[in-house]
Order: sequence, then structure tokens, then C-alpha cells
Amino acid sequence: MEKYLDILNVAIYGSAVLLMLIGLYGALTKKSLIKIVLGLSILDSGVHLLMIAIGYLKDGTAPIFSAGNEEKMSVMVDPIPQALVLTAIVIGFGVTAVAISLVIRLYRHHNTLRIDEIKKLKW
Amino acid sequence: MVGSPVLFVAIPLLAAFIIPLTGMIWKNSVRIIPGLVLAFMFALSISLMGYVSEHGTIVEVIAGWKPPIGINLVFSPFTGFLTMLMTFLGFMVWLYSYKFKRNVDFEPSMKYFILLMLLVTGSVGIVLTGDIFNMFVFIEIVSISGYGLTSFYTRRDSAEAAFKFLFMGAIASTFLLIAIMIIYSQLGTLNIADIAEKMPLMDNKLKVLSLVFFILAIGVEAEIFPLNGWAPDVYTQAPGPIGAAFAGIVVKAAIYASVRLVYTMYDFGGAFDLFIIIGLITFIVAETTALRQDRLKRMLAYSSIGQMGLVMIAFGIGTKEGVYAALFLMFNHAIIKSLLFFSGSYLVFNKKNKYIKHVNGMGKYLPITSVLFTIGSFAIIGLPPFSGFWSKLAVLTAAADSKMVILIAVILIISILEAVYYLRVVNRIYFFDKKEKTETQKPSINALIAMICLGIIVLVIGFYPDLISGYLDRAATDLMDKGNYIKEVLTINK
Amino acid sequence: MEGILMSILGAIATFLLAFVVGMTYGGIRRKVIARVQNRYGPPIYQNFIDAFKLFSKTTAVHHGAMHLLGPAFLMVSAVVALMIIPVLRDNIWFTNLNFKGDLIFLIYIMTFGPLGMALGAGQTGNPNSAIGVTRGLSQMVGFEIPWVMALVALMIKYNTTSVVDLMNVQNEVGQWLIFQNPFAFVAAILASLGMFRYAPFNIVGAPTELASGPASENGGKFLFTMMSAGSVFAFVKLTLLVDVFFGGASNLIELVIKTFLLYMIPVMYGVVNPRYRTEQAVTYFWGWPLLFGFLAIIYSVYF
Amino acid sequence: MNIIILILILFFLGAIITAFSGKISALVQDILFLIVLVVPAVLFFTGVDMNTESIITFSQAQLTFGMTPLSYYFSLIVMGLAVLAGFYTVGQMNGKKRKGYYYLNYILSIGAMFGILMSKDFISFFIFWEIMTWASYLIVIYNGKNVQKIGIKYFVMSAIGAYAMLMAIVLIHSITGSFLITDLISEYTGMTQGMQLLIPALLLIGFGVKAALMPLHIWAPDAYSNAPMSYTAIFSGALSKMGIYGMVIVFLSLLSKVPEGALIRDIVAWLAAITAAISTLWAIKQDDAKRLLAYSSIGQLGYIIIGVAIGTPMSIIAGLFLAFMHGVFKSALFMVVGAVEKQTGTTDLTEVTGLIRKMPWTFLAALISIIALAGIPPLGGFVGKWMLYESLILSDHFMLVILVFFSSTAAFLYCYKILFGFFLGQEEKEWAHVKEAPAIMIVPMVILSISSIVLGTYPQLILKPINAAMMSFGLPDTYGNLWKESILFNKWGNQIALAPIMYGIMLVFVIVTIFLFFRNRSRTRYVTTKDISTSGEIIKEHENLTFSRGFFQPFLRAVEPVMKRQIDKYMLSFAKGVEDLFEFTRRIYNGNGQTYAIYAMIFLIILLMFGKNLLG
Amino acid sequence: MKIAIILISLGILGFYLMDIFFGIGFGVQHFSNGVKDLYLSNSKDILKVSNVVTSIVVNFRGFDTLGEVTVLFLASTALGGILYKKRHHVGERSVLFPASRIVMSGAKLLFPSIVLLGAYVFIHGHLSPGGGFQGGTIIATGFLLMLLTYRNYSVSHNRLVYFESLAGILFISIGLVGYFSKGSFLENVLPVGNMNDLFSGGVIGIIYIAVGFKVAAELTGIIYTVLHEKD
Repeated sequence: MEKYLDILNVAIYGSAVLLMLIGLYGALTKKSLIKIVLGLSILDSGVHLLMIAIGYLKDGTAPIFSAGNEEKMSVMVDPIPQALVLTAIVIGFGVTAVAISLVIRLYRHHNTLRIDEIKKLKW
Repeated sequence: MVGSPVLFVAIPLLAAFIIPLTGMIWKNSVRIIPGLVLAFMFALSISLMGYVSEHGTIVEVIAGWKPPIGINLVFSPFTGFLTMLMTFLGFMVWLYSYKFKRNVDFEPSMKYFILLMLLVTGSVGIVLTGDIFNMFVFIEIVSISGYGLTSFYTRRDSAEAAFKFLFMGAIASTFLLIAIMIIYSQLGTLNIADIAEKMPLMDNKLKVLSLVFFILAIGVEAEIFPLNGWAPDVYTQAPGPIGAAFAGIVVKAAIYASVRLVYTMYDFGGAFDLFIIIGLITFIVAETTALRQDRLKRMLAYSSIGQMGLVMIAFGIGTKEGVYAALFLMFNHAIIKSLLFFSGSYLVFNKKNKYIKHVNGMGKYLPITSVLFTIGSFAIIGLPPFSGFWSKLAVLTAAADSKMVILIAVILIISILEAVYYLRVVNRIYFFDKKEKTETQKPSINALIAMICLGIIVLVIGFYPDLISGYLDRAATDLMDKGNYIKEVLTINK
Repeated sequence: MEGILMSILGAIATFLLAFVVGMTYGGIRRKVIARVQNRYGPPIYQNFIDAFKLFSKTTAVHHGAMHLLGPAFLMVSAVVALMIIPVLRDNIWFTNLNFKGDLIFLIYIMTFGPLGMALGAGQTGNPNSAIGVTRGLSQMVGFEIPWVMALVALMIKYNTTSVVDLMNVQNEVGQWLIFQNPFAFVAAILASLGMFRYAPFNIVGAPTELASGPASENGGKFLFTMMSAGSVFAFVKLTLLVDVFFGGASNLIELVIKTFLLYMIPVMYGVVNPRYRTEQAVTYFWGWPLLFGFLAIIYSVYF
Repeated sequence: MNIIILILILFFLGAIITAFSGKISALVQDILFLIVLVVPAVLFFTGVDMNTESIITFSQAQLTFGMTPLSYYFSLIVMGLAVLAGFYTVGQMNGKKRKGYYYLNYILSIGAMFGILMSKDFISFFIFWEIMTWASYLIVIYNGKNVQKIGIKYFVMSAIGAYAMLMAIVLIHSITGSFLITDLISEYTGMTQGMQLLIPALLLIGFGVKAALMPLHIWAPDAYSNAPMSYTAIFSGALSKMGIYGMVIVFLSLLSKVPEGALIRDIVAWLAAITAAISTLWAIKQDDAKRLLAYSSIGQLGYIIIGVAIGTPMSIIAGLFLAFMHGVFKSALFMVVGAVEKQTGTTDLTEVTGLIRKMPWTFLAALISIIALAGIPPLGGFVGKWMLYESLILSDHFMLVILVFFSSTAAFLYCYKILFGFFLGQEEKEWAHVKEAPAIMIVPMVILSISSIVLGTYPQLILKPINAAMMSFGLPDTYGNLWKESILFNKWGNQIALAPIMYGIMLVFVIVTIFLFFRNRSRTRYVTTKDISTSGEIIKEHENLTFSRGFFQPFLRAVEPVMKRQIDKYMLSFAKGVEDLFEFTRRIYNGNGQTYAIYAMIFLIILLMFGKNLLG
Repeated sequence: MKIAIILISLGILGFYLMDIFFGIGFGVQHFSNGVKDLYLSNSKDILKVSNVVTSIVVNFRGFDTLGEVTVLFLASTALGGILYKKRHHVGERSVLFPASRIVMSGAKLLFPSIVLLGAYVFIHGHLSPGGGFQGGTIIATGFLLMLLTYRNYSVSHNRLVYFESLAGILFISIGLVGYFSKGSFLENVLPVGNMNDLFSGGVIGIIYIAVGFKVAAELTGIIYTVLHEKD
């Protein structure tokens, strides 16, 4: 039970999960394509926050061996999630860019941004 | 060893970066270089397969770091077999689309071939990589090139299909990341072999939930039932050969990923049942839906999804025979479905909506294409002596050996539906009169060669399945031997 | 040589017997009907006169090969059936071809003639003939069921398909089969009403409707052949009934008495009933006769 | 090279070569076609004996080929009919389009049937079974008429059968670890009771489809009548016998070994009897000769199945004998209909009349075959029926006897209908131009008719191979001894011959004919069918007096209650309902990308909540 | 109805996610024998790279980065394909209203320093926080600023392609050199130098520079393509 009361848990993970849920909510309910893409971006951000948070160590330092802290390896936060999130962000960017371009194409083709009007392909 | 698995990734990427430059000088190079690269990849896979069958699995590390530090590529009989299949199909798709209609424009055709090449590369990467995050990256490569290829035709509703694909893909990739992070947070490693070794340490609840997220994420690419809404649209709207590429390459890679998860990484017995349930639902829904389609490519798409469900079922049986059958199915499906997509897109070439009724009477106008489509249909129904029969037999035998009698019955009943809708098309090709007069497109010579190649494979495997059963057998043994995989990867001395 | 001669003589004797008895019975029937209808009626030997008249006539026209062969088929069937049926018990003269008188063979050979006749009738092109044939065939499907059921009941009971065996059974037990399995007899006799094709089942010939149906294009020797074949058939049927249900006959007198009594049943039934429509004639046999057939079988299997 | 393999290769290569030789010339194609049919037959009869066996090994399966006495018997039917119908085909297909396609599938299906008979393991059996199925399917849709309806129906029913069989095969493999038929037989008694019933039942479904056993028969009337008649001769004569062949194996080597088998055998026998009765009624109703014969075939196959299913030695002999006879006379009849169709362009019994004088040879073949079909004594059909009745009576299957009696009596109705419809009745002007069919079509029919007569007189010609086949199943040697059981053969001791009766009948026939025509023939003159007794009316040339519509209407009214309920209507409406259901599943894909995402969410939620139970 | 289903499922999903991650815990050591320590020590001892994230991104998991770069490349390629029209109308961007003079001047002033900052960030990627992606993005923002400010500002498409391609080729070539000389793709072939020197970490610095150029060129290209979109 105490894990639900831990203020840091709630603050960091809670906000990350909340971001994800907001993003998903937007993506699943909003009719505008732009808003859906935005929702997906928010979802991505939430996940990135989550990833970064995994790597955190209480009272840790950045994983950089600047002069003087060569020996503080044990207090360094985990660098791997950071590296991963870097990759994930770039990939997320790529996806968003393609999504936006598709939205542009769809608007050009259908002259609307409402997703429930763009369903020529069905059944 | 002639070459290394890493070249499967390095060479295409190098080519991808070079092509924009060479394209400025020599326009045709944008078409030829990808073909050469794909041919190289196929040749490389054959040569490595030869090596592997003699000396055992190749584990290639990147940047000189041994697993679990570095990323590694694993070229085993199993992954090698899939690589060979994918690169071969990639080459066939290239061959088929070499004289693509829109090639008059330099830029789009450059993009088409680069995207195609990277699609194959990404899929091969998924199969070869031994690192789970790296797999994510490759999945994204495949997805983005998939989005690009789907929306290639600006005149069609392709953007809509691509957007649906992207929508699902984006959600999927999110959950894939979550799953990866759950694993990482518990085990502190990303290497598949390492994870597999440490998996017993993990909390059971987290194990279950991470697998659930994995299944959702990979399921989108693998076209399992509730996640495959995008698939028919994409198959319909993408250029014809890309449908083949999706069915033959991308889905195979995704299935590989899920199989690797269940067979190697996780140690759940129940996951196999999950495979069977999901596969069965996918199979049933897709095949029943396919029965009622009035557009050719959509029908082929649903059929493809259904076949993938069957593959899932076969993997879910969980014995070596089951894996053997699943691999055989994958092989056959890749070859046959590509053949169907190739020939089918010529049968409805210039039609806007590509209704099934447009194939009426095509047997007279496009005899060879029609015959090839017929052979493909018969093969996928599983009629002997075509190749599809042997894989169906293998699946059923495997299921029977595991005493899954009801499963056999369901598969067979659904197979009847499959027969019905394919035969309806074949009947139309030969026995219906062409109503309206529309011009038909004769297949270009390169497309014809590609189709005939695939047709010959279908026939040859049908008459002599032993040609590939050796590969399949080794691959199945390889997949079943989890301990060996871990040992091979983690004790590499390099 | 002597054996063959005996056989041939026996066959001829059997045929003559059947011919005479059948013709006479036909004459008696006409007389009975006339008396019931309060007429004087023709003499009993009238049939012989008719036959002789027809025999001496020449056939002037025909409609082709099948038409010509039709009566021959009929006659062949009648004669072969006659040869196979055991006319008298243990009598060397009337043994002929009967190899224990197989019932199934009999049933089939008796249908052969009418079918051949039907072909002949078909070729004439006369619609009346064809209609008559279709009616006859329909009716046959009707009465064959109870008939076969009755016989099957006996065959199962005594595990044989031979008429001779059935006759022997009756002699050994000393009790006629009509008493051993009365249901079978009822079913058989009801079926035989249809078999004799007398009123109310005379839908084939149906003089006023179809101008005597299949026979309508025939005359002279052909009609004579048909007529004599009909008489022989009547004899065959009666003998069969006698053999099966009444223990057969050891001499001619007994045979004549038994057959005559049996013969009166369809005749009397016909006298008081008007002609049925075809479907009535068919479904008639699927009512009570069928029920008795079932009872016969149940009786013979379970009792 | 083993001779069986050689024959198979000859068939399959020959099929392809024949198909493409049409590019050279039609004559070459015809000749090649006949060569491909005749040479294997010759090779088979000269080169194959019970010892020839050959094995092709695949990693998955071992394909074993060899001959058993039973398969030899069925090979007689297949090979004989294939050659005869082959000659007929050449005549019938003369000048038709898509000849190569037709020849290809014809030879393929013959080769496949041969392959089925020679297979000693289930894999090759199934492979050839399926080849036979699709080759015949392609012929069924050859005309291009009703392709989607009839063709698909045929294929679906075949697929149901084939897949049931496949299921049985994989179950067998999972139990015995082998695909060999002999292994199944030897290990059958050791199986669990459920498997002992399930495996034969599934196999019987598979065979029952081809043998048109109710309720799996619904494809048959349409498919038989839709295929070209030269193939329907094979279809009904030989292809359906493959189902019988399988049934014989199932009944004799499996079901007779366990006590529970009696149940399945009785069920099958009853189904077959009902099939025979109902399809006979339907045959009576048909106005199209092809459909009439198709229903008739189903009925006849019913008798055969009864014989095989009852399983006493005599009934099996009856079944097998009838199988051969049915092949002979039904092929001849289909050929007759084909000849009429070729000459007149229609097979409607209500349209064509009075061909007897135009096509006498065809009529003769039809007459003899019909007599054989009806089971009227002198000819071969009777011998089989007789044995069937006797065996049924002696084994106390009284209700079956009555059903069989009923249907074979009712069969007279359609027998007459087909003869009358085509050949008898008024000779109309419309058909005055009709000529006799070419000799190449007549000869096979006549040969088949002669065989009916010969087999009626000398049934021992084929009783010998039947006896050999039955002895191979461990049944006693019936040829010499057990015949005494049958009254039919008693009088002449061990001599199994109907010859004396046949001769007796012939003798009487000759006597009567002489009596009728003596000094009579020359005075009788032929008049046309317009010159009939019509109560004084004079019929004009154009007046058509043929009675052919509503031929057996009163009878059909009488049996109306039985015929109201058609099984294929039920099945079709079931199929329609299923398709409508699929229309609903199709709506899952409603085109809205967001909905798909919601599906994904729901899927995720379900897995999250229940994943634990599932994955454990 | 639909909204209710969505809300319920999102609630359940949220519950499970919270459950998972609260269980994992924040800021605690999750595992004992993970690869984290190996990365830290190897980075320090063998590669002599002070920014461990960089050493991971470029060397330990350099394959990921290669994939990542490919993803960007793919995105720009796909974008070009998706938005392809027969003719690009250069100079007719849809800008709602022209930028003010202050913005114009400010942009001109800022642009070089933005580019410089970007270059700094990716050149020092292995020493301090930052790296190729970050630097490349900074440079791309400079171009974005210019594109937004000046209606007629244009970037040579071919030049972008050159940068993009050459940078990519450089990356892979370095990898292949490692493969052919040391037997492992992307393996370091240069001397590693001393910790905290600019020229330390062997090929890492070069690769990051290549990545920086590539990212800059690609992002600019993407922005440029989208900006030129006119309905």
C-alpha cells in the first residue's frame, strides 16, 4: 500500500501515466486528425518520461565522468534509459513527421480533417 | 565464412545513403542499386546458410562488445531461413516492380525503391537482432517505410490506409517501449539471450503484464485479430507488389518477433495456448470476412491475415512438429501469397475499385497470369500436388500429435471457406464473360519472370517438398532449443 | 434326350394348363360381373371364342420394331414365370425350370413383361397408351410394397427365398401359412387386388377413358398374345398365392379349387367398387395393406 | 522403374502433353489422348500384379504404391471405362472448344483414380483423391454454366469429405505413427473406443461424399448433369466407385473387427437405403435426362453401399458386383444421353421424341442398359440385386429389403420415362433431320451393353476377382463353397451361372417371336405414328400428340409429402445463413481508424485482466 | 457510449500501469547484475568517454543509432514521397502574415549563433551533455527560424541531400572500416586518447559529428518540405 503513497512515485510515474492516458484519450476520442496526432505525441512524451524515470537513482548524478567524479560510479543514474529515450524521441519525431504529412495528404484528398468522415476503405 | 550477418544491415543502409547521390548522376541507378543490394542480400543469406548448416549458429557482435553489453546479430538456422525467405521475396518484389508505371518520375521511384529496400532490411534486422531495443528500432524502420510505401500512390485513398496503419503503429510502439522498460527495470539488460537466462528472477505479475504489452505491440504488425484493422486497407491501397512484401516479409518478421518472445524470452507454458486462441480467432474472423469481400485485393488481404492466424496456431502447438509446420506455412504463404498479389494486381490492373468482378473473363486476355493465379489459389487452398498441401498436412499432423482434435476440425472447416472464395475468383477468371470493355495491361517481362519464378517454386515444392524440409527441420530444432540459443549468444568468444 | 423331351412336353403341358385355366376364369369373371349388374352376360367360354377370332386375324399395320416385340416380351415374361413357379407339389410334369421357385426372381420376371409391353405401347405414339403405361407403373409401385412386405415376412420367418421351401414348411408343420401368419395373407391379398388390375384398379386399361390404354394400337395376333399372356399371368399369380399361403396343391383339382376361391376375392371386390383415380389407386396400398404388411413382419420376427 | 510409377507418370505427363498438343492439330490431340488412355491400360493389364510394390520416400511421408486384389477389381472398372469413355469422348468433343482443358482434366482424373487404387498409404491416397476432386471439379464447370452455384457446391461438399478424411488421416498418424493403411488395420483393434468410432466415421464421411450418400449427396445431381456426358460416364461409373472402394476397406478391415462397428454399419446402411428411395423419387420427377440419370446414379450407389455396409459375405459380393454393373450400364446410359444431346442439342425428355428409328443403335444400347439398370432378370443388374435381396433377407434386415424393393420398383418409372421420352412416342418433324451418332460414340455404348448381357449370363467373370478381393480381407472363399447358400446357384451346384435361365428365356422369346411373325411379317406394313387410332379424328402433321409433360404426375402427387422436404434446400439455407453471419463479422472492419484503436485498447484490457489466468 | 468504454478502459489501463510502475519504484536500484555498471566502467576505462550516454548511443548501442538515423532518413524520404507533387513551387510558402522588421533583424543576428551552438553541442557530445541529435536539432531550429521569418528564404534541396548522404555514408563507412580492420562493425579503430579531451573516444566524436550533420540536414529538409506544402 505504501507504494501508492510514496510522493515521488505519484509525482513522477503518476504524471507520466497521466500524460499517457491524456494522449490516448485524445487519440481515441477526438475527431480531428491534428488532435489525434497531438494525442499520439503526448502519449509518446508520457512514455519517454516513464522511461527516463526508470533510470533515476535517488540522489544520483548525471552519468558523466567530469573531472572529479570518476569514482562516483555507484551514485550515477542509469545511463541506458537515457540513451534509449534519445532514440525513442527521434523515432517518435519521425513518426510524427510522417503523420503530419499524411494528415496534409488526407486534407488535400478529402478536404476534411474529421476522422469519421474519412472511411472510404471499410468492410 | 563468406561475409557476415552485419552486412545485411550495413550494405543496404550504405546503399540507401548513396542512392540520392548517384541518382543525380545516373537516374537509372535508383532502380538498379536496390535490386543489386537485394540480390546481394539473398546471395549472402544463401552462403551463410551453407556455413551455418555446417558450423552452427553465427553470432555477430557490433562494435566489438560481447553480449550482453553490445548488440549482437544471430544467424541461426531459424533466423537464417527467414532471412533467406525475406531477401528472396524482396528481390522478387523488386524484380516485379522494376518497370513500375510511375517510374517516369525520378523522385518517387527513387523513394519507392529505397523504401522497399529498407523495408526488407528492417525486417531482416528484426529477425537477426539479438537485442530487444534494437528490435524496436527495426520495427520502426519497417513501419515508417511501410507508411511511405502504402501512401505511394497519390491518386488512391492510400493516405487513409497509411494513416490507419500509422495510428495503430504509433500506439503499438508506445506499448512496446513500456514493455521493454518493464523488462529492463527488472533485469537490467536488453539482450534477448540474457533476458531469457534471467527471466526466472522476474516477478510473475510483471512478467505477465510485459508479455501482454509485447503481444499488443507486435500483434499490430503481425495482424492478429483485433489489431489488424489497418491491414486490409494497406494491402488494398499500397502498390500491388507491396501487398506481397507486407504479406511475405513484414508479417513474417513480426511473427518471428512474437515467436522469439514466447519461445525464447519468456518461460510461460500458457503463452502457447494464448497463441492458439489468438491465432484461431484471427483465422476464423479473417477467413469469414474474406468470404464476403467484393474487392480482390481486400480478399487477398483477409486471406493473408487468416493464414497468419494459422501460422500462429501452428506455433502455439508448441512442439517441434508444430514449429516445423509453422515455418513451412510461413514459407508457403510467403511464396504463394506473393504470387497471388503479383498476378492478382495485373488481373484488375486499370480498374479503380478493383472489384472481384473485374477479373471476369481475364483467362482469355492474360492467359499466363491467370494460370499463375489459379495455381496460387489451388496451392493456398491446400490442394495436392501443390505446395500448400504439405504445409497444411504438417499443421494438422502436428495438431493431431498433440491431440488437439477440435482444433483440427475448426481449421478444416474454415479451410472450406477459403476454398470457396478462391474458387469463386478462379471461376470468374475462366468462365465469366467480360462485360465492359476496358483495356488490360499485359505484364511486363520482368514481372512475368518474377511470377513464373514463384509459380515454379510452388509446383516444385509441391512435387518435392524435401527440397526445403531439411532447412525447416533444422530451423525448428534451432528454435526449440532455447538453452542452446542462450549458450551460443552469451558464451561467444570474440 | 428323354429328359429334354420330358421337359419340353412338361413345359407345353404347363402352358396349356395355365392358358385354359386363365381363360376360363376370365370367362367366369365376365359372367359374374354381368350377373351382379343384372345382365345375362356372355358364356363362360366366350374368351376362347375371342381368342380364336383374334388368332385367326392378320395384323395389318405396325409402328416399328418395339411395337412388334412388345407382346413378345409380355408372353416371354408370362411363360418364364410359369416355368419357374411350382405348379403342383412334387409333380414331375410341372417342375420345368423351377429351381425351388425363387420368389425374388419371380417378382422381377413378372414385371419384365409389362415393361416390355410398355415399350411396345410407347412406340405406337398413341398418347392413350403412354398414359396407360404411366398409370400402370405408378400402380405397380403402390402394390409392390405390401406384396413384398408380405413375402418378406415369410421369407424372414423361414429364412428362405424359395417357394418350394415355403411349401415344404407348410407340409411339415401341417398348417397353412395363412394361419401361421394371417397378416401376411391379408397384405398379400390386398396387394393382389392391384396386381390383377380388375376394378377398381383397372386404371391402366380404363376402357372408357383411355381406349384400353397400352393395348389400343394392337390387334390380331398381337392382341391374342397379350390376352393369353394375361390369362397365364393370372394363373401364375393365383398359383403363387396358393403355393405360399395354402400349402400348394398336390393335384389339379385341389389347385383349381383353391385358385378359383382366391380368384373370386379380387373379382368380387371389383364388382362393388368403381374405378379409382390414379393417385387413389397408388395411395390405397399405402394405407391398410401397408399396415398389415408391417404387422406381418412384426409378427413373423417377434412371434 | 516400377511399372505403377511408370503408369502414373505416363498419365500425368501425358495429360499435360495432350493438353498442349492442341496447338499442333486437333487430330494429333485426339490420337495422343487415346494413346495416353490406352497405353497405361495395356501396361496395367500386362505388367501389374499383386507383388509390384514401390516406395517413394519423402521426409514427411512414405508414399507406397502397390496393388491389392480389391484395388485390382476396381481398377478393372476404372481402366475399362476410361478407355471406352475415352473413345466416346473423342467423338463427343469433336469440334468443341477448350478441348485441351477437357482432355487434361479427364486424363488427370483417370490417373488420380488409378493412383488412389494403387496407394497403400493414406498420404498418396489423399493426394490422388484431391487431384481427382479438382480435376473433376474443373470438368464439372467445363461448360461455364452455373459455375458459381454448382461448381462451388460440388467443391464444398468434396472439401467437406476430403477434410474429414484428412482429419482421420492425421488422427491415425498421431496414433499409429504411420500413414500406411496396413498399419491402421493392424493397430485398429488396440485403439480407444472413441477413436475406433471416430476414425471410421470420418473416413466414411469422406468416402460418402464421393459415393453420394445422403445427406452428402446434394452436389451430385447438379454436378453429374453439368459435366459433359462423356465425363459423367466416368463420374458416375468410376469416380463414385472410389467412395465405394474406400468404404469397402473401412467396413471390412475396420468396422467388422469391433462390436461397436455394427452401429455405424447399420446407420450407413439405413442412410443408403433412404438415399436410394428418395433419390429414386426425385429421378422420377426430373424432366431432364441428365438429371434423371444423376438421381438414378445416387439411388444405385445407395444399393451398393447397403451391400457393402451390411457386411455379410454375400452382401459384399452383391455390392461389389453391383458396383461393376452400375459402372457398365450407367456409363452406357450417360453415353446415350450424350449422343442424343450431340445430335439434337437438348436432353429435355419433354422435347425430344421418337428417335428410335433415327438412332437405332443408340436405342439398342439404351434399352439393354435400362433393362440391366432396372434389374430385370436376364441381364447383369438382376444378379447383383438378387444377391442383395437374399443377403438382406438372410441377415434379417427386413426394413431395408422393403426400402430397396420400393426404390427398385419405383425405378421402373424413370427407366420407362427415359426410354419413352427420347426414343418412343410420336415422331415429330422437328427431329426428322436427326442422324445416328458417329461410330466412335456408338461402339463404346454397344460394347458396354454387350457386357451387361454377358455379365448377366456369366457373372462368374467378375465374381472371381471379387472373391479374390474378399479373401484378401480374410473372408472365406465363397467362390467354390458358400454359393450353396444362395438358392440362385443351387440347382446347378457349384456352377455359378444364369446361363440356363438366360437360354430358356431366349428360347421362349424366339418361339414367341416366330409365332408372331410367321407368315405375318410381310403382310404387316409400317405406318407412321401419326396414323393411330384416335376415335376417327385425323391427326395433322404439325399436331403433336406426344404425352411427355407431367409424365408421372399422379404418382408424384401421391408421394408429395415425402418430396416436400428437400435436404439440399435445408443445407443451402443453412449455407446462406452462415454467409449472412459472415456479413456481420465483416462489419467489424468499419473503416474508422479510431475504432480500430479502440479495439486494440479493449484487446489490451482483456489481456491485462485475464492474462494472468491464461499465462499463469 | 463509446466515450464511456474508452474512459473505462483507460481507467483500467491507468490502474495497471500505475500498479506496475509503483511496484517497480522510483529512484531505487532495481536490479543487481545489470549491464549498467559494465557500461559505466567500460566507458570510463576502455573508451575514455566521459559522457556515458554518448558512449552508449554511439558505441555500445551504435547499431541503434544507425537505425535511428535511418528512421530519420526514412521519415524524410517518406515525407517527400507522401507530399510529392509534380512540381515544387519554391518561394510560395503559406505564411499568414510577413514577419516584422524586428524579427527579421533578430533572426539574421541569431542564426549564425544558433548554428554555432549546434555545432558546439555535437562536437562536444562525448564530453558534456548533448550530442549529434541535440546539436543537429539546434541547427535545424536555426533554419526553421529563417524559414519562418523570410518568405523567400530557400535552402538548396541538393545541398541538403549531399549533407544527408555524405554524413550517412561517413557513419556507415566508419562502421565498415571497423568491420574490415577489427572484425566487428562500428568497432573503434582510432586511438581513444585521454578522458575529457576533445579528441578522445576514438571514432565516437566523428560519428557524432556525422550524425549531427545528418540530423540537421534531415530536419531542415522535413521542415522545408512541409512548409512548402500548399493545398
